[in-house]
Amino acid sequence: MTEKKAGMEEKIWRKAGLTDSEYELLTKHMGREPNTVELALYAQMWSEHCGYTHTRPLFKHFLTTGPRIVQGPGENAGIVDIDDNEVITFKLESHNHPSAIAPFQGAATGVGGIIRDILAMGAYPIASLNSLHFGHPGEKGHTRWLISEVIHGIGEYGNCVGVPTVGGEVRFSNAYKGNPLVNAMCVGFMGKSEIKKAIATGVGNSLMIVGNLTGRDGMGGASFASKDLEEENDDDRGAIQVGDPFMEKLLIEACLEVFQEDYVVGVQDMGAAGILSSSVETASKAGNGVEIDVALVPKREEAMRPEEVMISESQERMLLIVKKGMEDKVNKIFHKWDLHAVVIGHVTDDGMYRVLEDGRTVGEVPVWSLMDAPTYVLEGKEPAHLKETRAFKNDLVALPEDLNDVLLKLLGAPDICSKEWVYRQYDHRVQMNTVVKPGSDAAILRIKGRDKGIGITMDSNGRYCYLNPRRGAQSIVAESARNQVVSGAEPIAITDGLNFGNPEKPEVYYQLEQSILGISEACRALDTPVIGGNASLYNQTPEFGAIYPTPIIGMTGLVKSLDHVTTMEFKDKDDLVILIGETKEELGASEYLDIIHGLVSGDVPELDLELERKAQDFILHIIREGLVKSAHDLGDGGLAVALAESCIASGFGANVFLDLDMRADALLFGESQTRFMLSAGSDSAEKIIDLAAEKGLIAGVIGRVTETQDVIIRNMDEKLIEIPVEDCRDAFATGFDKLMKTD
Amino acid sequence: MNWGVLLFPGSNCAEDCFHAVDQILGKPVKYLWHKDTELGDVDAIIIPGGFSYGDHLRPGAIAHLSPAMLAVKEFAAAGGLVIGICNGFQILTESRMLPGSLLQNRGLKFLCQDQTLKVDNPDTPFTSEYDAGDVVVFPIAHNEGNYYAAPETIAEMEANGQILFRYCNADGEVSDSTNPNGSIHSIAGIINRTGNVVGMMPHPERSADIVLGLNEGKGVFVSMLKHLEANHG
Amino acid sequence: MLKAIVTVMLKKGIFDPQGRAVQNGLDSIGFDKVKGVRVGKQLEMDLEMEDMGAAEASVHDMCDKMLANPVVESYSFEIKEA
Amino acid sequence: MLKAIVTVMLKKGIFDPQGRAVQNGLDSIGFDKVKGVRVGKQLEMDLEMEDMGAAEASVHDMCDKMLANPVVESYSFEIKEA
Ligand SMILES: Nc1ncnc2c1ncn2[C@@H]1O[C@H](COP(=O)(O)OP(=O)(O)O)[C@@H](O)[C@H]1O
Ligand SMILES: [Mg+2]
Repeated sequence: MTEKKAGMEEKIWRKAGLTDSEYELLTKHMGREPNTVELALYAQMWSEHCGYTHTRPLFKHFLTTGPRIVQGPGENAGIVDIDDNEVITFKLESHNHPSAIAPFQGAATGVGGIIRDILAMGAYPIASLNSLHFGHPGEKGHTRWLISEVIHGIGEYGNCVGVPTVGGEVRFSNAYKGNPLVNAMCVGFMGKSEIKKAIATGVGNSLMIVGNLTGRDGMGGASFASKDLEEENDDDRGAIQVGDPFMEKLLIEACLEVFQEDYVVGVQDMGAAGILSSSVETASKAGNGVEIDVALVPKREEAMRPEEVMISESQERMLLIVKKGMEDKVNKIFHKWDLHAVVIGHVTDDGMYRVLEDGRTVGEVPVWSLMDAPTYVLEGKEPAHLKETRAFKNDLVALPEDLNDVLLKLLGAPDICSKEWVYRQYDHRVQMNTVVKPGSDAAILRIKGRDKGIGITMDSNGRYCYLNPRRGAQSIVAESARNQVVSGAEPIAITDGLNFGNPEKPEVYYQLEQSILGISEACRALDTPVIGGNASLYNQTPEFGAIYPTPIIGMTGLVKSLDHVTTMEFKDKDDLVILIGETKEELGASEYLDIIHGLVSGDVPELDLELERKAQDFILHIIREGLVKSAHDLGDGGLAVALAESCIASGFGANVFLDLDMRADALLFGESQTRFMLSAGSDSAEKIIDLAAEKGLIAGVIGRVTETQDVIIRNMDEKLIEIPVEDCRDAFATGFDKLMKTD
Repeated sequence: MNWGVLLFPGSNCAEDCFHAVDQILGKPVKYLWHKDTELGDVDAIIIPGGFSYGDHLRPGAIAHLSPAMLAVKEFAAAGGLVIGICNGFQILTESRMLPGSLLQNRGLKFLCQDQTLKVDNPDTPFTSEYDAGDVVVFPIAHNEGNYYAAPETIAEMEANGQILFRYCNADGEVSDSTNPNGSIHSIAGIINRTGNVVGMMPHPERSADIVLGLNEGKGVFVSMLKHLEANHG
Repeated sequence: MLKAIVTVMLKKGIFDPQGRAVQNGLDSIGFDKVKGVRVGKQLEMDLEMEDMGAAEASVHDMCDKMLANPVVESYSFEIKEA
Repeated sequence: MLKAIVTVMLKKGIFDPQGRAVQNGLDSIGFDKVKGVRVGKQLEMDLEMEDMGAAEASVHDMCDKMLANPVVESYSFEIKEA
């Protein structure tokens, strides 16, 4: 008898995505078996997406505090101090699985979701960024459609909602063929006194739902995101949400107007697992209970079951915890914007999460138990491919005959070429704060009414992390910070997006753990605490396997004076070109190996985090001293690509003389870390070299900016590169077009 | 001299226009609300860019039926200065205050870029700060900026000097290849026959604050200001 | 209860870039017998009305005021029992 | 020569923000008897084909491959003599 019963129920909880031991645990918490509604609550809250079951234990490695950190992880977004009693708040979020199935809507709702996280902090959203990873489009077809739909979706949402999309990255590898990555980031600005929290304090206070009606959209999206992406599955179609940026714009206006008054004690956006997770989180933070009547929730569809209402992921909704008696005042403001604000429940003192339907209790569980998702610390195992790839030696590849051709190929390569095709579809100027628009190392926004600004970047390198998850992750943080300092910004903090395969596979778990350690180490060294993040696991398909381990770093920095804003393009002829940092004979993991030799192999270039810190401090110092006219970090494609980029963006050429005894390809295209290319007038250049020597940094004048429009690089009297800038520009500018050409 | 910025649900450049008048021109400005039937004491009205009503159906299709638009028509009929920028232009054509219509860009994509424009008619209250043939840079950011009007209408507008700006290249050449969106005759901005209502797709307000690297658009606001001041004595 | 189906198309003679793009797209995947593609909008709506004549007048009115822009678009509709 | 008219709509149950905006817009100018507005696409095309059956199969195929995204949209069509 009991055996039979267990057999039947096993199906129910397993179908909901819970393991046997999780089911046992929740019945222990409840002191009884759950009903369908209660089971749905646990299934959602204990999913990887909401409960961070595999990642939470690893977060302890992160540095999360610092003098500028006002709010670390734990709220909707972290907050950093940018002086003058002003703060910015930022976070990134993935929308990978929805984007794989319905790329336009998936990407659009990803943008909408992260904007609401920022709004929930009380901030005005001032900038969006996105990091996209796709398979190679190769021949026409599915991937190309995915790319253009994702970009279209991001553009439509961001443009309509009026938040400028100021930066990001697009990277390609067939590791993402079956499972593209779409991560969106948003930055908000506010006065320090305007900060809101996601907390349900004050017994008797009302829970109000504002914004869109609730339908069956995104049913089970949280648990959907915590599964492998199977072949197209009809059941998952309910997981498609449709975004309405117009509604979001109204929501922003109305919420910020309400926040001006003293009506609201807590705010939470409704993301994964909708009403449920937003209310559980706010209640848990306050140590309170809540009671919600699903009958009160304004709905778009008929006959919705209580658990459907609770976990629906209909977009453009927020939860407000409103002071008792202020409900009408709140509603009045929303009404002005043609929106509703409806009381759906209230805060209680019994610590229970109670779901009612027309006043009748249909589910009741302790709030703490929903927040207490079991976590898993697994045993990682080094992936087998690392033995082979680490064994790579430079002399396994032949030096190409025509280095000019190599440079042009790299400039046109998918990861390196201009992404103007993408960002010209994004309004990057609305709100009138964009000082440095997309196309440079970091986007820079001014803060109105002040002489300061912020730098924003988003970076990743799946190939690096595939070849060395720990050092690869370190390198990404270091690169992000380099992008900040060369732009004149002092790195402040990061948010991370952990995109990995199925963590239950020991090799993937290893990648996850090592990447987190790498991020953590670099953040400590560079003093950029982790103030928030997002995990997207189970990114794999039966056909293509797991994605590259892809941690994505969103970073912000502070530009103390807009005078410090520096861009990559050369400014004046006869300026001297300076290289800071050591060029080693490193080909491993490079874009060059991948594009020219078709090899994803070797080890990630060495990285000395202490030296990195010293070099970055130095760069920022000389920029602030006004010695630097242009600055660019050396990244994908190495020295030759960086030099060409600084020429392409300007009207000048460059004549460079090197004298290093090493393979020409390593010299030109190797990706040795901690290197910067600057230009400066000759007096300043002299000072820069002296100052660098004082700091013990390797620095040298390597050439001159020329009126003649050629990129010329010689090494020890041998001319390695000589190409008209126009040809470089053409290769760089048309790379993406070629990728997307339909015939 | 009061300026008004008309606010619709979904307008997202209203604050930018407000900023241009308030901070760049240093003149008094207030928001006007789409549900208002009286506009109060204003001397010039800016209908800002954005996505009024989400651009659902057609850009401007729902907004132009707002109560405030009747008041705007009355204001314009009495000779008041009205400028519609981007979505504001679309609203003005939908309301028939300006001829023609704005279709989807011929490239079928939203287009955001710093655009060179040629000043065609400097003899209006909106362009007096420029000389004929001046090449200026204003950003564009639109999906439906492809201006269309029937051939007779276009001929009439050309004859009346109703074209204010055309898309061109850095040398001021106007040709099909310098036309970003397919607009007929490369039209970027127009004025009504009585010379007091303007619609333009490019954003002069985004080209008014030198901190952002562009400020040639400021001339549009300065022209309007000078006209207002001259006429108020 | 009646149901109206309204179709709004760009007027003949006005270039329809979207139609062209769809046609090219279809052509590129082998549907080369497709020509003259035009893309418009279809709106479906319920009318809480009983009288067919009144409904027709009302839909005409909506089209003129809002659903179509007569400068560039033409419309047609059909009304039936829901 | 045949003519195909294809209608692509968001699937039932999938939220149609455009439909709602249009409905609210109509309501605000007095058309308050209009409910449940949904907005989709209509494509008109000429087919250089003679055989009705073949044309039908071909249009089905285009819809599946390009004109509609089966995850969110449904389609219907009608083919007639041009
Ligand atoms: N998806 C995108 N959205 C907006 N801007 C982008 C996107 N992808 C790339 N960009 C912009 O293009 C420029 C070059 O990007 P990338 O090659 O990744 O630079 P870096 O190596 O310096 O990080 C940056 O300014 C970046 O913000
Ligand atoms: Mg860079």
